[in-house]
Amino acid sequence: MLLIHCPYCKESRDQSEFSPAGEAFIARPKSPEGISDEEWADYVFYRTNHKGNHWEQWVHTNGCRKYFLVERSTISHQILQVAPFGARNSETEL
Amino acid sequence: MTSSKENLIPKFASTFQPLIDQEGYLVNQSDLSCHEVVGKSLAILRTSKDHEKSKKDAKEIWDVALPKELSMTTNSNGVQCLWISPDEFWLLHSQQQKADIWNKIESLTIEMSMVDNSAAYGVLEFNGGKVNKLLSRWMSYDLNGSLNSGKVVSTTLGQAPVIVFRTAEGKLMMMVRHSFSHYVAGLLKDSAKRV
Amino acid sequence: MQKKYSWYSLLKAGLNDQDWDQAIPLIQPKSKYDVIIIGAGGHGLATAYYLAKECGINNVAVVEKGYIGGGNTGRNTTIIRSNYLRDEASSLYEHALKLWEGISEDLNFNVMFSQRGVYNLGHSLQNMRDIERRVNANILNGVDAVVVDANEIKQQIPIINTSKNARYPIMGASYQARGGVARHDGIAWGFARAASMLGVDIIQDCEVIDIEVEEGRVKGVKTTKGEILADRIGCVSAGHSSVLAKMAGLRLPIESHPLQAFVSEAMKPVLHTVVMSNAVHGYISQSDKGDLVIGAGIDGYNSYAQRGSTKIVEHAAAAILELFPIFSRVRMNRQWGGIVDVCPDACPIISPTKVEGLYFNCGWGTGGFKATPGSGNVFAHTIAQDKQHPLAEPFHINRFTTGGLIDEHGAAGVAH
Amino acid sequence: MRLAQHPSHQVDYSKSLNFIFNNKRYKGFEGDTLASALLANDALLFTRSFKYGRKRGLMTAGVEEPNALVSLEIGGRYTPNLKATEIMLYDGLSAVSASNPNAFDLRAFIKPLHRFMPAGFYYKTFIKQKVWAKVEGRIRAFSGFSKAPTVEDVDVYDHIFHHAEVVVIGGGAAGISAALEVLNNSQKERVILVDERNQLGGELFNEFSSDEAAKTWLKDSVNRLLSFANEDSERFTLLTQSTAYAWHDQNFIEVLETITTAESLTSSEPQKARKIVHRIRAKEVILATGAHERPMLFEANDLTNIMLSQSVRRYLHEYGVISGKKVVIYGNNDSIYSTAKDLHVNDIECIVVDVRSSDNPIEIVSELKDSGVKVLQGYSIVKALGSHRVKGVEITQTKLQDNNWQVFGDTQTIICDLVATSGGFNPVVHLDCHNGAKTYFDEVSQSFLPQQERDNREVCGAVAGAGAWQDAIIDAKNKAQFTLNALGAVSKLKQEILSENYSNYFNVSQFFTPKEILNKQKVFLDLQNDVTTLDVALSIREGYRSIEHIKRYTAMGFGTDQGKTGNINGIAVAAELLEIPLSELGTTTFRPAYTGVDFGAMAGREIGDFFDPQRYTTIHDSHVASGAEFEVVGQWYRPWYYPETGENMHQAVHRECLAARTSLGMMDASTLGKIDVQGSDAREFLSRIYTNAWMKLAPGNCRYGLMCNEKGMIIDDGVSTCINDNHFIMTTTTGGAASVYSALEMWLQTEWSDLDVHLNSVTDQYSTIAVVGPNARKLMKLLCQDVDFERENFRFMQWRQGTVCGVDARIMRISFSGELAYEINVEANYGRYIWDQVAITGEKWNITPYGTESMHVLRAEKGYIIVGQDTDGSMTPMDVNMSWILAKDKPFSYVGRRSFSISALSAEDRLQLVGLLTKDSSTVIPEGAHVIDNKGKSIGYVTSSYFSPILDRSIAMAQIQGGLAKIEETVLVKIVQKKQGLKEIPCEVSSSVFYDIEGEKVDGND
Ligand SMILES: Cc1cc2nc3c(=O)[nH]c(=O)nc-3n(C[C@H](O)[C@H](O)[C@H](O)COP(=O)(O)OP(=O)(O)OC[C@H]3O[C@@H](n4cnc5c(N)ncnc54)[C@H](O)[C@@H]3O)c2cc1C
Ligand SMILES: NC(=O)c1ccc[n+]([C@@H]2O[C@H](COP(=O)([O-])OP(=O)(O)OC[C@H]3O[C@@H](n4cnc5c(N)ncnc54)[C@H](O)[C@@H]3O)[C@@H](O)[C@H]2O)c1
Ligand SMILES: Cc1cc2nc3c(=O)[nH]c(=O)nc-3n(C[C@H](O)[C@H](O)[C@H](O)COP(=O)(O)O)c2cc1C
Ligand SMILES: [Zn+2]
Repeated sequence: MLLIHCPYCKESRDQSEFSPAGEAFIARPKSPEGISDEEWADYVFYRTNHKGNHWEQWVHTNGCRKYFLVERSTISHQILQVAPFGARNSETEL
Repeated sequence: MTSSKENLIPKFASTFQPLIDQEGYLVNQSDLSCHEVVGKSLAILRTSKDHEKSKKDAKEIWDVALPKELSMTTNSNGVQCLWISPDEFWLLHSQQQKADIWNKIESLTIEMSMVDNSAAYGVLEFNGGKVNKLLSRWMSYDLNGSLNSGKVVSTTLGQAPVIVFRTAEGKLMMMVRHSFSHYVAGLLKDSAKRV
Repeated sequence: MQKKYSWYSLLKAGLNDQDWDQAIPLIQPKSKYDVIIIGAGGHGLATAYYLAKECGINNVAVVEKGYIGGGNTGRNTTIIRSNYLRDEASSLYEHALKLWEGISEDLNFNVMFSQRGVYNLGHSLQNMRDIERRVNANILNGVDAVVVDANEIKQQIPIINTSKNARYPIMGASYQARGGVARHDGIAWGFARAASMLGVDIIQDCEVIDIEVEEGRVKGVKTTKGEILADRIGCVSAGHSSVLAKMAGLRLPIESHPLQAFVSEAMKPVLHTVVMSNAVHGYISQSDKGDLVIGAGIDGYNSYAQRGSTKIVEHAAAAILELFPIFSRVRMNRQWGGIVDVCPDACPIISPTKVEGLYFNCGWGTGGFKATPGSGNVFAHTIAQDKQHPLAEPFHINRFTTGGLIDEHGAAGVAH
Repeated sequence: MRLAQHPSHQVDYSKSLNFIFNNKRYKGFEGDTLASALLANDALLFTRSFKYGRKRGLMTAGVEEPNALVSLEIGGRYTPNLKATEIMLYDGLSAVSASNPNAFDLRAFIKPLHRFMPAGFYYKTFIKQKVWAKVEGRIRAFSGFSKAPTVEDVDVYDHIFHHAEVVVIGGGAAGISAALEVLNNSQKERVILVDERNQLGGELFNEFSSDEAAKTWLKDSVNRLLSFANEDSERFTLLTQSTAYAWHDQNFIEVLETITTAESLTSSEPQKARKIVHRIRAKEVILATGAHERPMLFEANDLTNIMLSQSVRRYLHEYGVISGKKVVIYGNNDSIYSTAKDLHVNDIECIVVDVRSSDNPIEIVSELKDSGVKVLQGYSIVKALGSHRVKGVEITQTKLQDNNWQVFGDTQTIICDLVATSGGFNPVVHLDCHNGAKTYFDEVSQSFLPQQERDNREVCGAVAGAGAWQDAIIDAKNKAQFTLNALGAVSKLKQEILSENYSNYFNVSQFFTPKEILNKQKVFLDLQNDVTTLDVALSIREGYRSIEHIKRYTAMGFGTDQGKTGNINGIAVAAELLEIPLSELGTTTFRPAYTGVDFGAMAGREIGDFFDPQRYTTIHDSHVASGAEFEVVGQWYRPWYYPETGENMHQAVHRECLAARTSLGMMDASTLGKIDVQGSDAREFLSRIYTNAWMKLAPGNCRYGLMCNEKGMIIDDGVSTCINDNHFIMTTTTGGAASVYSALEMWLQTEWSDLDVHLNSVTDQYSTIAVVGPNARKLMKLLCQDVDFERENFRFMQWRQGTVCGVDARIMRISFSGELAYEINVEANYGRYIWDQVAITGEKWNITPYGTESMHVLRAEKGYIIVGQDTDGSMTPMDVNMSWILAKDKPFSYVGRRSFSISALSAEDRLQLVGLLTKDSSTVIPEGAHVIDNKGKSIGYVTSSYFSPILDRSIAMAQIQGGLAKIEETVLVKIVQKKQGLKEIPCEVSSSVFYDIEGEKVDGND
């Protein structure tokens, strides 16, 4: 059971209050009609699925209901950092 | 043919009405009680992007200051304002105030959103030395260490989403979704047998 | 040449203390093979076996980063059935089930395939509609299936709770009599032994750390035991598929999630069939050793850790007690997790890729054990002929671009 | 045999208890375990072994016990597979061996065949599927230990959450010392100490006879702990009989506390929990779990009364019990001398056999020799004698040369009736490894020790390799200082000095694994699974060389003891045979549960009614009063139908449907999800979410919308109401409410944070009562006077604010039945009142409450879909013939739209939703039946099928490949299940609208 720090509640809470919401930084294409089927499929279905440090989205379902970003190791389950949504848009950004 | 209906007095049933005893208790035993608080109304305020403006509007309508994370404020009329999320605040006020307040809201042009959710939640009050013992059977939150007076927390009781806040030492309030009231009452009564 | 297993060989061994041959010989990799299979789970080993046996390609290496069968093959609840909803899926799984029925003999290795029947329970009206739909589809496809009601279930499984007052009362079930369970390790070892008898090199403790691609063609792999070359490479690495794809510069429509299971302490036989409930997330059978083998639901987050959240396991225990209240005082002995490769439409990918000579067989998610022989079989043909085996055609990776999803979710729910 | 009472004894000789074991009566004392009490009664045989049917007795005194499995009690308290060593005795206890040692056992009888049944036997036999199918059942009959329970558990189980700054696992010298150090040096930090035994002290009682200081220290320390527990209960929690069984991510530790005492087991008071799972979230963990002893290997080392040396000591010291008169103590480390000393002090004859040579004289050896104990150094036991109970041992000389043990010289026989062995110690690292930490092999102590560095945890005492109890205490204090420092409670670390031979206090020699012994028959590694050294050797020869393969091929460590005594020896044997160091081979994976956890305890109270929340509308009690049958939708209990006396479902539904079609029906629609959408971009938001247009919907109006996911598949539908330009109320399906709400939040927060929109769930705020039927307007006029209900003033798909029976209401004129219908939304607290008023007022039109079943029929007559029944996550709006709901000219590419242009989504042979009319109007097709083509292949299936009372015929909806192009064609529905009566039903493909095709009914009659 993970212990997750919610950047909005500013408190660590049990995993049972949260729901995982998939890989982070998958932006909806700005003009879906303007891109190829491959690009659309990439957005809808394809994932990087990192082994190692992985940015993902969680939502504090039974708390403040905010979505936020978590960098977590998919090997050790250690949480390296959390960030409010929009605080960053890619893995490498500081 | 119309008058018959107009003379009716609507029957209000509180959230826990079918589940409480005659004094309003769900649980009433030594050093542990839980009763329903009736007569409360709930308004949900979602602030607009312009948080400062919302703060002012809130002050004007409710005469409350918006609280910081996981805390609450109370105004002189006893309106309690609970922090739920950075842009969401719950205002607990008495049923008598409700009509006035909503009239006022409708007369103002505000950018934030306001929703009356009074019937959606029931309010329980817990008293006694064994409250944490009871609740820790169903809540992962650190009741002893972190739920101090004035603190507001949304979390779960079993699988039901609830809001808990401590208004004073030894006194804890809990807000429960109407549809979960049977479930929550069931859990509390069952566990109370063993604390 | 290795010896055949038989009563005679057993007797001889017992009398003379004669050594058995190495079922899985210890082998150092050669520098080049015709085909390299990455991942010695059941699927990878089956692929190698059928390449050698049916496709005439014996110069094959299976490279495995740990020990063979140590991935999901060695940690699953071993439920085998073929009563899938969609024609594409049920044909593939039925192909596998037919192979299961002859596999011990074919491999000369008893994988203890036990056709004790599988119940998929329904707990709501919609569950029952879905079950009817699926069973009817199965029968039309020549797959044995039948809908049974709560009374019939109670007759067959007297210890099950069919009370109408249960939180999720059992309304009925689909039943596949030919379904069952098998020995998880057995299938890996059986394929490994049979494949190595046909000349396949099975190389353990050999992790692929890079896939070498030159001008859009695959060239070989770098491993912890050095470079190994091959013109054709099949990735059959389940939970690690995305990692391998990345080595070749590809991405997959796959996420790796923890899936957990646990066993009880061994008891005298009391449950003689397999019972699954997607609605309450519990799957149970009793192994030939006597332990109850119980599968839980999947965790929602990504992980490569082979462990998951306790709440999921505890929920599974509760679900099992809803179905079998008499197990309340039975104790959980051991709990573990695997890394399952989940595809958006709950169907596998058996497919060539944009890199010439590189094939993937993955995405079996929570339900690929049952497919092991079938998957290896169609994948071997796909690699050997560089052309989708007819049964594999619908499982081409292109379906995510063309929209031809198979969407087994629809009525079959979780695909254990 | 029982000794005179001594201060170290944990049994109370003044309180005797009666119990039954294998149908025989015995006496024991309070404080006994079942094991100690039986030993005291000289009842030594506990079981038959798993594979060979060998008679076995106790090997240990603790949770590591592999043999002594019993079942306890009968009926609702029957419990299988308990270890006799973990059962505290109580009066009236009754237990039965898992496998009766005294019964005839075929497995033992076929002894000559054992050599033909090596590890992997079954892989090599019964290879024909047909043969296997025949024999499997018979083989199965031999499997398993105790019988399964047959009746429901009468006890209950609790879960309790805790939060602590420090959790100390293990209450031996080290754990006690660590807990005290933390408590003494901090102010607020909360500490929890758990120990699986019923007394604190761990192995310390063993020191009492020789060391007064140990006794004093324990007494003082326990008293101090108890005073913390009593005076500062918020800060310190002491849990005994509590096993930490799992350590999960981020220091989430699960502890199983056994509450049951004799009283609660036998009393009928059901309230008290039998066991409690404490779920502890700890900031810091101190692991002080001690060490398990490992046995020595020799032939027939499984005979009864061959025990671990420390266990013999425990029986002696804690229970005053000894099961032999002449004892051989055998091992490879100094601890055997302590055992010898203790036995000798108690006048029990003993001989020490030490595999180590006498090269390095030890003090205690000469001391013992002086006192008359025979000590043989440089000797080893090669074989135990006796048929089931040990009668003697054969020993030979032995020496260590070039790191290889050698056995040489003639054998001698020593007569004895008890053998106590010690092959060194296995630190209890199990928990530490549950979430990924590794062990390392420590050559000095010849053991696998916990990973050295790890965040937020310390290890101390025997688990960290400390030997002497004094060292364990110091080590614990030192480690507790680190913990305090990590918590910020102390800044300057106090560290005391440990003795020099701290980690090899017992001078354990390297594993005693001479080939001569390993090659013998019946040298057991795992007693529970009957795994011998030969099995390991065979496994390796056959190519199963990894320790994980060895485990799986031989089943070593698979049992209820999870190899606590045998695994490490097994690894040593494998390493010896493979000629690689132990460190290279490593251990198998340690997994929860450290010791068994009852399923009931895992589930806690989340069973039965609490398995999943049951959600009710506020009208529920009225439905119950009306005798409704319920259907569970999501977590909601919705009325399914309202049978009147003697009616079955079909009759009730028939009556309900006709009422709604011809006069008046009413339905509780409160469970539909309701989401309040506010903000200046509310319209824009709805336009992006729904497939149709929302920009022009005027206040006072409602509109139906269809929602897709990005794959282009329908996920939900519902009616949304425009309150004003910035305010809408959306409804969703009952089952979809939560997922739709979170999807909407997801879009707003993660993609469209620029939109000014706020969502609030108001599902519970409103009760919704649908009034349906041609007489609905008349009824509404009676119920509500401040709304103009005239047809042209309050049209279909409009809403009005009004007062219904004195209650504020939002009245919507929408219809899911095609009839004139209104939905009254009131604050939920008035829901039941309004429902009852509607029912009373509607009596004159014979208003009839109807449930979900009739709702389904009514909507099907009109061809309205139910998302999830007529669609299944793979249907587009086009597939359900609803292309009309796809806005063509919305500037924003709404969710799912892009996917519609993917080729496969417009393929002609997609499944499409159509109507089906059976040629024989009385035949109702079973739902889920398939439509076939002329080759007999499925081309689709029936999603909904009913008998329509108003049409007096059957109707159905089906998904058929290219169905929309097949309208008016005849197709066959094939019934393929025997019990439904194999047949083919000819049907005409039709539009899915069956009733009131022109839509004239929706205005009702005036
Ligand atoms: C708890 C659980 C329960 C399940 N229950 C069922 C069930 O009841 N019925 C059912 O049909 N299915 C079930 N499944 C699913 C099933 O186990 C899998 O779908 C199936 O076993 C996959 O087989 P595989 O051979 O593809 O993968 P695996 O057995 O996982 O083999 C993949 C191999 O690839 C290796 N590998 C990975 N990366 C590399 C690399 N870089 N280099 C070399 N080797 C590498 C891995 O070490 C592994 O051995 C369950 C799964 C789990 C986890
Ligand atoms: N390792 C050695 O070399 C060795 C060998 C024999 C005896 N000793 C003796 O052991 C003592 C050392 O003290 P110590 O405190 O480290 O060990 P200990 O064995 O005295 O105490 C450990 C305690 O932890 C409990 N425990 C273990 N796992 C548990 C779990 N998962 N949940 C709950 N409880 C659990 C055990 O039942 C035991 O009571 C000294 O008396 C020393 O003489 C050490
Ligand atoms: C079908 C099945 C039955 C199992 N039965 C047992 C068992 O009786 N005892 C046991 O200790 N482990 C049993 N295991 C679990 C394995 O010990 C092991 O936990 C699992 O294969 C995962 O490997 P790992 O724990 O080494 O990561 C079983 C596993 C499977 C797949
Ligand atoms: Zn939060």
